Amino acid sequence: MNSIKSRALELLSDGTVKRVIGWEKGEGEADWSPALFETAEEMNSFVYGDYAGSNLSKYCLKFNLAEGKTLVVLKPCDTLSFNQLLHEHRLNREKFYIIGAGCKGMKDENGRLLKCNACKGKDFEVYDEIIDDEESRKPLNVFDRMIGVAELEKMTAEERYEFWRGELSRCIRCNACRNVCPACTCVKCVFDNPASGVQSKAPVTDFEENMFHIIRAFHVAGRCTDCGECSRVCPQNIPLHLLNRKFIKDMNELYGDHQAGVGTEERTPLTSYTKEDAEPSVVHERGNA
Amino acid sequence: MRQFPESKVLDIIQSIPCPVYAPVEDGSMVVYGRYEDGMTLRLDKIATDKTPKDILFPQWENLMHFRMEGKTIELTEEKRMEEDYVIFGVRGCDIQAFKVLDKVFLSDPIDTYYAARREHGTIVALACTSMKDTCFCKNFSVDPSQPDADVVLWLIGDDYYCEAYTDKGRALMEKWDTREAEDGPVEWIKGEIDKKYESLPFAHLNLTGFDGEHLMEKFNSPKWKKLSMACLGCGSCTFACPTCQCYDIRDYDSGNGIQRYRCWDSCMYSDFTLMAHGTNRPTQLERYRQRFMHKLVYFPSNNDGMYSCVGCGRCIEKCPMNLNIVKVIKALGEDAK
Amino acid sequence: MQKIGVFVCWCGSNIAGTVDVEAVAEALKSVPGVVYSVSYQYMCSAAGQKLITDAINEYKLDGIVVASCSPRMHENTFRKTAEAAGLNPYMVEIANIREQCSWIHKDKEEGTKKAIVLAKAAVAKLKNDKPLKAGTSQVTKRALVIGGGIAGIQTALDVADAGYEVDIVEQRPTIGGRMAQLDKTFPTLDCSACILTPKMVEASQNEKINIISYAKVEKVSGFVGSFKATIRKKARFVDETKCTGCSLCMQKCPSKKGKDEFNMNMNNRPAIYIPFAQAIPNVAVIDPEQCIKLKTGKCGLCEKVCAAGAINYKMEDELIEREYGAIVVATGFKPIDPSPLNEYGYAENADVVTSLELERLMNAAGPTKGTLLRPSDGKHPHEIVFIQCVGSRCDENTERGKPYCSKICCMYTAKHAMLIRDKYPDTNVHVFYIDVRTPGKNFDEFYRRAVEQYGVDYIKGMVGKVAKEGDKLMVRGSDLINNQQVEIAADLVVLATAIEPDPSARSIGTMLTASMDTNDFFTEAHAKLRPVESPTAGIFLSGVAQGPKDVPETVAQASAAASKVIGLLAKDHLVTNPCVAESNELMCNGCSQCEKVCPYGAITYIEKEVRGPGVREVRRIAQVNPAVCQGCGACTVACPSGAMDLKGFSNKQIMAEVDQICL
Amino acid sequence: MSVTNPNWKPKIVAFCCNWCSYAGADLAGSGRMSYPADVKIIRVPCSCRVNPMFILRAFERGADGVIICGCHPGDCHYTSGNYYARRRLTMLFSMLDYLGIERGRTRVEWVSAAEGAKFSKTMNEFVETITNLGENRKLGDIRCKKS
Repeated sequence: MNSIKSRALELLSDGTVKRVIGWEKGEGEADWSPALFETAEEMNSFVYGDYAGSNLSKYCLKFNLAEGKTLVVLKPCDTLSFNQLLHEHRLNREKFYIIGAGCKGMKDENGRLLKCNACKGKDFEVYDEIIDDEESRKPLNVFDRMIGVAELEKMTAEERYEFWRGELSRCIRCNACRNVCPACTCVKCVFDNPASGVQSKAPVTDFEENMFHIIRAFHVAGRCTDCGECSRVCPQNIPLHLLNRKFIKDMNELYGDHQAGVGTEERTPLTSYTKEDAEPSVVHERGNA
Repeated sequence: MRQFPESKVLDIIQSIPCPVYAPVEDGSMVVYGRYEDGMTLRLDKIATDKTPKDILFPQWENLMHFRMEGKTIELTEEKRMEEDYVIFGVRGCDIQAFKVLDKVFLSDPIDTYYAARREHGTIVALACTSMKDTCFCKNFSVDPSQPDADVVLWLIGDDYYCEAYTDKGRALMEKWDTREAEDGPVEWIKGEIDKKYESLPFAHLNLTGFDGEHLMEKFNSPKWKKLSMACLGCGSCTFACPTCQCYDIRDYDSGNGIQRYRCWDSCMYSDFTLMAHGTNRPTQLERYRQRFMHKLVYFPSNNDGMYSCVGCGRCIEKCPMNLNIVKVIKALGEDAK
Repeated sequence: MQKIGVFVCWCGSNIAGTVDVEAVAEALKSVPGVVYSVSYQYMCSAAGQKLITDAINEYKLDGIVVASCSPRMHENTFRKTAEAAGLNPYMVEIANIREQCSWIHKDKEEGTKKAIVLAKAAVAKLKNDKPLKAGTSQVTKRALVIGGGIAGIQTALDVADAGYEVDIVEQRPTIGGRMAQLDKTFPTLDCSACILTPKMVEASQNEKINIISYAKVEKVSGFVGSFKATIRKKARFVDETKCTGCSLCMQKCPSKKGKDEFNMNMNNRPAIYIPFAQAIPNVAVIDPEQCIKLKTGKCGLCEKVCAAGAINYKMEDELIEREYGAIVVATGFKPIDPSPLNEYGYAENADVVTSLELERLMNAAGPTKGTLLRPSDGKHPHEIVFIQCVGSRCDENTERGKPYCSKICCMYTAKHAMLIRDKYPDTNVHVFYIDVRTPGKNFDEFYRRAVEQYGVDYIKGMVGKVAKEGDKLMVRGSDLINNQQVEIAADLVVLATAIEPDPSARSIGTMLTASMDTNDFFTEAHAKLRPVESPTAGIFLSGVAQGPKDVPETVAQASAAASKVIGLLAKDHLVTNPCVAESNELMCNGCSQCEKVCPYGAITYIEKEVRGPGVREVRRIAQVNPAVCQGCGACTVACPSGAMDLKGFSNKQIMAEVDQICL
Repeated sequence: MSVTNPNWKPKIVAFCCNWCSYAGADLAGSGRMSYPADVKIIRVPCSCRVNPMFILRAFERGADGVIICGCHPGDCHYTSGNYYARRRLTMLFSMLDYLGIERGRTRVEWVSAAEGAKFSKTMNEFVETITNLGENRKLGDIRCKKS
């Protein structure tokens, strides 16, 4: 979509925005990186298209305090993350010019991205203008995103244990999942903080692997938009989204449907309650043991 | 020169009387693991997902243990490696990486944990008869056709050709069931490897100017800002890198005693070498610059021109945002001017 | 390294009986940081406290652990001891080795081991303690009394006597409560109204007392010393300042179908009414459910006859917001509805009445003008059966009634029996009972008089069935003493129904965050030592709201609560709890998660330049108002970065305890 | 699967809120309503103070079971603390279950200050459950196992 590029260039040139966050193409077909463009000349290498899979919302944090406005190109699902960051007062809406970019489903060298198979639709939650086309408005063929979680739930506890040990034991604690996550925006993560008492730098034991991933999932529970970046970036191919989706599934079932990043309600399922909520024992009473 | 059929490689490995570490499958990945019956050997894998660095310098290892008994302290040092072992099927780039690690850990003061492992290991290398587009090892004085190891293997047709170059290597190979071979095929395949390398996209990068002389020029380049923007500050590249050798030493207090261990650290992390006053690399730009300046400028200027990149291409594959050292070399190198 | 002292209490044999206290003291000596460890018979005694004071001075201790009874018992005692010795009072930790160890374990070895673990955990926590300094907050010198029965009236009078303003909020149109409905009181048989109404008048005339009747407390926020209450004063449709209480309107009102609540709904009253002659305020009220004018817009008779011009059909509820330093809960009780206990046939038979209904049937201002007539046909009853413990002392698992003893029924039944036998000697009175409980001054003498002088027939046993046969009620029960079934053909059956907290108590408890027991009685801060205080600071308990009691006990408790209120209001400032949340601005994201879960609105956000190692930028950060924060800790878990922590129960302190316990 | 150590005794951490459950535990004590010494209580102001990290920490350090006790829903001394705790702990327990950790190692029970008997009964039950489940192998840190 060349029009995104020309529109961004226009806004950069007329001074509406000071900089643009978009994508730049490298050597190979699928070698696209998020990139910063500050001059019209730099904009020559701006691209948008099939390999623009990364969620640029998180980069906005870097420019929240920067001088002037920042233009950011967001796909429909990325706007959920951006909006969630607005809910959490982590971003100043006034500092950003959002081009909502139409999306036909993104891919990498191995084909359609896993996260796009669970596309949450083509609506933009927050934007200044939308640039899309007929094709990108068509809904994607998706499957029920909770299938993976449901399959695990059907297993026995022992099978689940073996499954997750197999997956999590590969974790090298590179922190890619955390660092890419638009919900993980702590200025100091508890796992990096020597004063927190739970700081850890390497998954030395099974426990440390479990601890990191359980707590990370818990900390983003209710705030995670299910953008799928964690699984996409994991160099060890751990299906981390299955942890976050478990919380999403549980919260939807127990506390009513909630999609983080939608609307203006700032409360999440974990910062609200009803007097009739299920007791924690519900967890132990349902399904397979 | 000796040779044995490719189909016999498992027999050879199983005949080795000490632990053998080799590229094996672990789920969807290939890592250097201790070979056991039933594992899937993947000698064909170029740039394994985890590097053989893990064997010499594991992601974490215990150094010592303290124990308080009442108000007295008892200290036990962790044992150094005492058992011989073999690393099998290592590629030239990863062997070059061992040399980089040696520069760090075997120069004074010697790291005795590392030294013991290095001493007890025998390295069986495998020449790269196939390559990936991400390979660029020759830029860093690596010869993929003739790795510098105790034993080198070449896969030619259905046979492995092998040659021992050290006493350790000869002692190991002595027990293998091999037969005499001609030198000719190996010489031929070396030529083929060279030719194949020439066709790679990053075969020849211009490294002119990546030296101590141009340190400040590189350091002050305005390009770092754009280069580093997309960096998430995760440690994927450092953990996938065969030469990254930074570590942290930490204590784990179990209540029954304190385990002092070291684990990999990453210059990409915001809490890397954190000091009382904070950090001297406050943003990702400085951290990103540090990693590449170290590999391409600081390390060679302190180590007779030896780069601490070996061109294995893993960072190209692993970076979630498609950043890598090649982009840095191209952006900051002479060609970009 | 800190210098820590450990003090292990024997509590006589309470702890020393099942815990080898000397072994505990000895074991703690080897804990790094502990420089002194000792055991003593009674650590809370003057001598025990001196032992602590001396050790603090001699060993220059930085903190102390007292292994003793529950911190709920003596934490404050030992904090004061420490403070007197110059130690920060928050450098004190209690290891609960009595309630949670010696009292529940029989095996001495096991008890000793556990006590050592608990003491070590306390040391581990103490090592992470920081000296805390309590702040101060203002005290609003006004009390709120919720409920205008005898309990509320007495509390209000006493507080007002000490010179403080009191507001009484009463849900009914008049104060007086249940006591106003009683005919006579035991064991003196004096007229209830004769002793209550002067108090009511006194309250209404006391200029420090402001009676807000026909009103309810709708919302309470704040904390001890500065509560803010919103009170909804329901529309009476009669101007309180104008109405003279002449009752002419009552006579003229054409709608006479309202049930007279004061007479237990046994007769009707007009739509505009004054509950009873001595009501305070003596002001009419219109029942909007019954008033023809309010329902149809036609009528307006009362307005026409009212010389004072007090009627106002357009009156609306009024919301009053006021600040209080203390709140007294005097919400009282109601008798349970015995209908579900169908063996007594209460729902089907008009002549099965409750004791409170009987009070009204015997009262001169009651529906029968004081002549005892049975409700069904207005005939005089000659055989009366009283049934005790209806809905009291029930098996907790059957849910048929209350597990507790309602305490007053034995005595009022004796009173009723005696009064009936005295006034109507031709009437036979039988009482079925489980036990007769008479623990009170002159109570047993009173009961014996009923049996011996008045010939009341007490039958030990329960009633199985009350069934109507003709115009008689056949009461079948067992006589356990004579070991036989008995059947009495009664004209009237009186049920001594259990009493339960007023239905408004539950919502008031929630509003005040004052804890309640499973029966909705308010819980006292300590069953023995703090019987008139709620565990929630600034909330006091008066009367049956706390548990069943008779009039003198209620009055005694009401005065006790008043003295506690006076003690509080006499202070200009209160020392606030320093164990409150605190946000570390270097780690705070300003993400607002903490604010969402704070029940007190204690967290606000500011844009602030944050300066720390390598950091200097303007950020949105959370700030906790320490005077408003109550220290629940909800925010600390909502905070993902751990920037929000709770002083006195910090992450590090709790994790140190966990570590030690799991060792 | 695991060899049962005959000397094994369960380690149980009970987080009790100061206002209801801790007082309930005290009442169990005053009433001499016994429960096994394997239960050790940690006093917290409110069940909402219990960070999932504390629970994991306990398992890390060798606890075999963790129980959290608070005021009955509706009775929280701080009005809403236990409502938040209820959701948080439901989520945590669900996640532990999802990771294949045995159900029953975690429990929440609402115990009022008046329910000494319930406290004692709950602890007896919980100790029995944990004893039947045996040692916590799945969620411990091997470094904390006593050699």
